[in-house]
Amino acid sequence: MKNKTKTVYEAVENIKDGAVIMVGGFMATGTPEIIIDALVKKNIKNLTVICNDAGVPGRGVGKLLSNGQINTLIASHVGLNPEVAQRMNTDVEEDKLNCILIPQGTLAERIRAGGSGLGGFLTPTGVGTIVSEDKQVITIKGRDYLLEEPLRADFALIRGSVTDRFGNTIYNCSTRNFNPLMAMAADAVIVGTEKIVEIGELDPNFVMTSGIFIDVVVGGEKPWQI
Amino acid sequence: MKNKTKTVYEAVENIKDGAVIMVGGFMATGTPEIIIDALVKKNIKNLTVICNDAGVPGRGVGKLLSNGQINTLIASHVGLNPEVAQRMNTDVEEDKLNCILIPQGTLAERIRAGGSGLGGFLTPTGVGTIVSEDKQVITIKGRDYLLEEPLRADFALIRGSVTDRFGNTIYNCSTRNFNPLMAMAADAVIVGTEKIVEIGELDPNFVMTSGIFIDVVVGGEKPWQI
Amino acid sequence: MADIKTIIASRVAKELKDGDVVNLGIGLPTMVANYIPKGIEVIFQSENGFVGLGPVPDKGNENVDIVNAGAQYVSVIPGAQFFDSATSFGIIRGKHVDVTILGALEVDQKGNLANWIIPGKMVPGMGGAMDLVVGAKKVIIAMQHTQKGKHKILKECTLPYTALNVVDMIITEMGVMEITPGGIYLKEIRSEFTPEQVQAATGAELIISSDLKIWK
Amino acid sequence: MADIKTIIASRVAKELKDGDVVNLGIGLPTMVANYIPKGIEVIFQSENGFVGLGPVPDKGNENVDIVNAGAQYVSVIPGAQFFDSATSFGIIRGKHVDVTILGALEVDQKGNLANWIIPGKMVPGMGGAMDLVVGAKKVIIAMQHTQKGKHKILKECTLPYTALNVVDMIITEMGVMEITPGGIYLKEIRSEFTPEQVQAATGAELIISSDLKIWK
Repeated sequence: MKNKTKTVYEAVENIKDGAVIMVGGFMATGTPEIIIDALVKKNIKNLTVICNDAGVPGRGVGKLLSNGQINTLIASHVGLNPEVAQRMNTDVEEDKLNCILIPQGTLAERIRAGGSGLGGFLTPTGVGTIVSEDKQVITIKGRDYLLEEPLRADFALIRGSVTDRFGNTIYNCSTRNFNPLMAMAADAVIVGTEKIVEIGELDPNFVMTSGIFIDVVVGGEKPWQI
Repeated sequence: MKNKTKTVYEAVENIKDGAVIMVGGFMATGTPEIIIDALVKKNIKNLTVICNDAGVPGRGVGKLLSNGQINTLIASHVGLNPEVAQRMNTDVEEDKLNCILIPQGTLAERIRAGGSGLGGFLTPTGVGTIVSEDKQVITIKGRDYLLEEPLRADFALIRGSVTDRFGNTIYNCSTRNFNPLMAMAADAVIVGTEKIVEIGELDPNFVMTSGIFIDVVVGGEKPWQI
Repeated sequence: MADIKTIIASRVAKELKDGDVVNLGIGLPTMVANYIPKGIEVIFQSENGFVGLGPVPDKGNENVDIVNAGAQYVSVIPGAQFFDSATSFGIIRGKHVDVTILGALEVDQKGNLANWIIPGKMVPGMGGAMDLVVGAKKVIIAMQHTQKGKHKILKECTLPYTALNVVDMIITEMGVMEITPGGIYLKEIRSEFTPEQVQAATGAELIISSDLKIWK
Repeated sequence: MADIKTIIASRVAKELKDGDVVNLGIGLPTMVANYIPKGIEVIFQSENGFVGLGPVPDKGNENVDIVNAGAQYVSVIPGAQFFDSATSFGIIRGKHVDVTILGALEVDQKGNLANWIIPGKMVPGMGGAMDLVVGAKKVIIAMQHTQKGKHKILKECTLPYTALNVVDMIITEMGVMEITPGGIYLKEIRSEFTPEQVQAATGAELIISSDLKIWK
């Protein structure tokens, strides 16, 4: 199997202005900081970012937001990053953030559907709420469900704890969250990882994301310093 | 966390005539033989069995079939067990098997939906074929999909390789298949396992089925003897 | 005297049964974990990806890879399991969580809940709340009875809904209420209050139990 | 001379590109693994739950927990991963399999496929075939050109469909055909046969390439 390790600058080479990017992590736990840093340095603009949340100022997706690189944010919760509200309400038209909120379970399942070739799914979540606006309601055995469609991206940036050179990845503890789902739902997938090992070192029973989904492996992720 | 270990006879105590039972395994690899054996001994009848296939004569679900205990079989492939065709075509009315065939990916996803509170999902699989009969076709972005509904059971019989006393389970290699899906999709779940360990012995990163889904743990599964 | 949050959290904890899988919302609900009755074992689910959530570790002993849904460093107990977000919400929507405990901006007599948005003012997002209240077997709202004197328990919610017909029970510093098809049933009252006081603090008509228990 | 199955399997193998993720059907398609060209690395997916399928182990060295979709004992190569059936078919439907190679009872000029049932006669079930042909990026049918002289490549399938408009290529002992919007395009012919012989063995009109390659 191929060695996919590259430098972080090679890894982000093809990501351009206007790209749709999924970023793993939950409040930045499980977000690949080195890849985010490379995007900040590259300073590409008008990104659509799909992430559970807006990270924290100075951490995760929060860095892209602070740097004015995000045009549209698709997330489930943005309350812990005060910059989101500022940017949603700014009068400066070019700084204005378009924020689309999706229930967390629906967001996860839409990404899974996008990676799994499903045309959508029926969820009871959001029935009778704002979330149901413009959505088809389908009744199965007397219960109403919303028809939710799949979500895909041009790129997925995910964070591994241990990754082999082919891209097979293991996530430690609660860093897993959206990472394995996003790894299947984008045209190109870059994993930033803490530890790179040789192909064959990982037990195939315990690999959480197969290298078949991964395009580039970048080392150098560090545990977050409290 | 509770110790859920029981004898196999206690485990199957509540399974009665007419029960709907999911059985893990793929051509019997990953099927809990000791639980099947207990059901054969108990000789309950008119079972609806949901399993990927019909096992093999003398192995897995094949034993229940040979013993005339299955009334309806819901599976994706039955060609490797010749008894299925015999029982489907028998003239003895009471021996007649009702066999419902479902594409394997759709079967897996329907069970997952049943365990995950989804009302259904849209799959491209089966469009334009016999499988689409009586099913709603929904067009998303110009592509046709079948609306498939969730599948649940009264009992799920699954097979673990290593299980702690609470029910946390790890499956070895290709024994995993339908087991983790079925563990979430039945009212009562019994795991037959090769090795029972104490709670806390399994690494929470690598547990594949949480004990929260498991009602009874039974030890004594043996590797299949070739 | 204990503060109001402690009073509410400790009363909520009494609703939990041995073996329950429980999800706690951010804030007051998180405190419920500190008051689980002796002899009762409860397993906490954290929607960001695990069951078997344990106590907050001492400073300096944090595992930075283990955070709860409020982004606090936490720990796991023996027998825990980590999983991805799709599995986590499969567990939640699939009725594998016995009880979810969360706060509310408003609850109404039909069990409708509003707790995620104040249009034009506060738009934090719904996070996992919409899935949790739709999926959990039992939904308990743990909150102060009023917001600076303003009613939060109403005939009909005025804020955008989180979900319809989902709330089973409301526990406040004044009492314990159940949502029934007939309306809000006051089951238990704290000894400091009279039924009239609770009714006055409530924006919907209460059905007062003929067997009203006093909560001391 | 090599037998017909070997001829077909070794020709199919030449269609695989370095790095392809490939799923092989039971029977003849399984043999393709034996003829992967030097310098080409292919990763095999087994729909019962893994990528990185390796060779059949020697007798006595079987791991009874590793079987392929035909229930044979197999092995895995370094870099493999095991997963559950929902993930496996997520991989398949989600276009993560580059090529699926399988047999057919009938294929027609629209790329429709029938390979899972002969009503009243053989009802083995579709297994994973319906998902595989709908989900894989490329579908190659590897089969003998006729069934005891009876046409299998047709204007229109007579047996119940496995899927519609899915077949990209048909490889038989006579030649290599592509399904195009205009019909079946004979791209390559085995040196033993003339275009007229291939046409006679085919139940649909072939478009003969003006640049017909000879396959030796």
